[in-house]
Amino acid sequence: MLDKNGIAKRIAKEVKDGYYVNLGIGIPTLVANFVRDDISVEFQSENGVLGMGPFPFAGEEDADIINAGKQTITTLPGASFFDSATSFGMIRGKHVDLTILGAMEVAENGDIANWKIPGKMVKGMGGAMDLVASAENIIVAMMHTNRAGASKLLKQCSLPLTGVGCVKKVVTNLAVLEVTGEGFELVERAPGVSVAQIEEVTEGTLVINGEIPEMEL
Amino acid sequence: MLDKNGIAKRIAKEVKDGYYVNLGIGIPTLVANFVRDDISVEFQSENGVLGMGPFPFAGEEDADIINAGKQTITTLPGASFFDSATSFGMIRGKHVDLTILGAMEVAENGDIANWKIPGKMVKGMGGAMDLVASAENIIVAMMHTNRAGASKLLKQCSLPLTGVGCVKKVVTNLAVLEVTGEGFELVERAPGVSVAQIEEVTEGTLVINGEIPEMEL
Amino acid sequence: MIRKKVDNVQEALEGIQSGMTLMLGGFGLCGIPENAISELVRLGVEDLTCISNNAGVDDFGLGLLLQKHQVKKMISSYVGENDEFERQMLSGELDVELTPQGTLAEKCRAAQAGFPAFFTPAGYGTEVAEGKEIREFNGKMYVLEEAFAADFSFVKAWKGDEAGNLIFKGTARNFNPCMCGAAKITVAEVEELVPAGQLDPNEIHIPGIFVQRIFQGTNYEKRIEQRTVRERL
Amino acid sequence: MIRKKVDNVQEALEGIQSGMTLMLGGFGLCGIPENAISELVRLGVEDLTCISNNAGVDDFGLGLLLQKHQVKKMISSYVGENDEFERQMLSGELDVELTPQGTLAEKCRAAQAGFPAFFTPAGYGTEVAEGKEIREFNGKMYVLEEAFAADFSFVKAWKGDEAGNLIFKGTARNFNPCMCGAAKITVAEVEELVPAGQLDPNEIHIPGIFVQRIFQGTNYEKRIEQRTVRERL
Repeated sequence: MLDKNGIAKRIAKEVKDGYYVNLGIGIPTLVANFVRDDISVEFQSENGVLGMGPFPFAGEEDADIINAGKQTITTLPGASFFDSATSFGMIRGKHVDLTILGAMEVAENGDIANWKIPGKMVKGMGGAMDLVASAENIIVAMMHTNRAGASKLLKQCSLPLTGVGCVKKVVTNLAVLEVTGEGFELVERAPGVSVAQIEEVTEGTLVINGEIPEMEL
Repeated sequence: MLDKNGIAKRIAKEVKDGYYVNLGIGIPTLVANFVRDDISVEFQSENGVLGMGPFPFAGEEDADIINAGKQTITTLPGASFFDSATSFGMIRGKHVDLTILGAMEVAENGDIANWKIPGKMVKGMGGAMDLVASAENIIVAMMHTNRAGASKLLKQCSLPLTGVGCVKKVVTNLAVLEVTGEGFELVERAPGVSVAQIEEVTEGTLVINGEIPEMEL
Repeated sequence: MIRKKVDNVQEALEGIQSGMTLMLGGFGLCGIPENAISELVRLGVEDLTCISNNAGVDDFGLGLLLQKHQVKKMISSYVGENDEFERQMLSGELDVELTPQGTLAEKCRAAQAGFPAFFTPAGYGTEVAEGKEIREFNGKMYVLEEAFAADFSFVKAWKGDEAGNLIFKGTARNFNPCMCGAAKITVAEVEELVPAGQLDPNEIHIPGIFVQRIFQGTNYEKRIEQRTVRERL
Repeated sequence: MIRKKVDNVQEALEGIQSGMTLMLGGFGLCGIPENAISELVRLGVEDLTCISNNAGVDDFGLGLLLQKHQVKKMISSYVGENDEFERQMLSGELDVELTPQGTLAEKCRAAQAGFPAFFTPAGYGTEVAEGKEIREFNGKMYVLEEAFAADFSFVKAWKGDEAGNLIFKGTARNFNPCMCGAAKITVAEVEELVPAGQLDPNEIHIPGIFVQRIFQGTNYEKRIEQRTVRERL
């Protein structure tokens, strides 16, 4: 079973040379730490920066340079700043190659919900609705179950949607799954996790074709 | 009767303190020469400059700094450069206070034609269609008649339109006219020009209320 | 040069009234018009509709206006990190219109640039699209969104000149440029106000034509919401 | 940093074919991609559809492509100052789609930013609006215009870096930024190409994400169309 860093490490393998990548708040932010350093990648943050670098050293924080999670950041050579309309022009115009974000629920048809629990909690969609409606390559990073132990991979989302039919791949603490026309196709198991364990906590249709390899990290 | 500079001089009186002004090619460009220097005005050129100054001295021309008439220009303190989408954002968003442009024909309902003579001549509309569709304050600068001696102030335009019902005022070599619901209301006569002379070359409805003063330049 | 400089925040906010719709720049606490917000609190204007990506934190930024119940309605994309905002929203005290962030930015830009409406894919198939026109272009579904209409726009820039030209710094740029010229009156506060002619015309982010009033701001706190650092090895 | 630098104009135009739709920046002869145009002439590709505000003059800029009859269709706002263009258009040899200048710019920007269509007042009531959807918003009439779709976009900038970031100079900016990222492949030629990190991230007009290939241009003529000067008193 993976922890949050493990999920991030596995997703980092999906980041290819030449990709512009948008990382959501939470687990996705950790992905940057695990991308191979022999490939060229630029991270975009929708509040208006391309070419994000690591967090600053203590004492070097600049209140005017943050990421979409409101964390202080640095920039790398080749970086640029721009306004919010231009930033979402990049996203909507499909110039960003890969979007990685968290979710509360994912449905087997690719629907995603991650911004609201009616009557209880409303964080707002932030940039997520623009991202999922625009990106062609969307990976969800999340735990396989919620705090109550219920599956987050469902036949249908029960919460208000963020986007429809958009998720292509899900990486959880237990597995890597691809969203196909038939449901969640199990592609890889987390180290030490059995297919039966994954079946038990996957409410949506789970498609299992042949032997499922354990993921390599 | 006025010459081109005279028309420009009369129109310059319509330019008020604090106005952003867009000047079309031809007579309108001359208006800048006659604006009172005790008022603050900025000239916008739709190819991407605000705060245009006079033409450069010989030897100081810069190929990268031109106006919409492709003439070399200079800029004044407070000037800015921007792209074409932003430029027309200024125009469409009604941030430009006054637009002065030429015309082949103006109709008594405010329609204007200035970009095409079917089968004979096509210059293109350039920025004129955006300007006339957006601006709330449009003055046409033109000769009262065409080269053949025919009136350019008509009941209806015969040429393909640039915009509908948009012209508010027309200044010609003979007169100043306002476009009202009733037609062209004669407001001022050019020096030495009689009402009868104006009537003779105005094909559209000419509204004459009381004594018409001669213009002061 | 058309002079936009006013002497202070009081003069800059002249004409502001209860019941108005305001745009406020900033992302989280980054690039917010701190001086204008303080003055809105001091003036005590009420029943405001505020268009702003976030609503600050409990005790800073727009959170100050929420605390004093001066806000009737918020139009934002993200509520997180503000307990009082979430509480007022869930209790129904505050009317909240949640809007996708890119749509929020473009509804500002549409108002600035004279577009009444545009089609965007964001929110298709979600409750955000309810009651809105949906149309297919090239096999993809889009939602028709309309431009905002606001009375005042408050933005914060790094440098500005007396002609109203603005330059922003880093990610403090965010929504600020999109909101310039998007309301009837745009008020810009800047960290450094210089005479016209001192900014390079080539480096200006927002031309002065989009700004009606500009003033030199004071006492910027520039609070950091999530101070995050790495270890020196 | 994602490297966009290519060694020369030949490499930059790899994949160009007859029948393609091209965007070309510039206003008159100001800010045109001189190197790319020369190479298009040399390659002799034909049946091109060119989106460009103007079509150069008879013997320079896009006029060179017109002379050699490489262009099947022009999408422009202004034809004046080019006799060969006007002749080919009036004779029917050349298909011309005249588009209001602001609409032309926004159809590029819409393609760049993923908007399929937008409403603009320009052209309402004229032949430009024929066959297009008309709609009223707040008592004013608007025309629905769609985003362009192009194969290559050729732009000219002043400075650029190896990451594809661009800075334009003066009014040579014009349509160039709007066309970046508005075609499948954007090719930028610059007067000065520097390593990544040498341009201030705050001063970049177009981020490198909108550019696929960048090269150092050569032998810029930068011809002036209407040299206009005033007398020294």
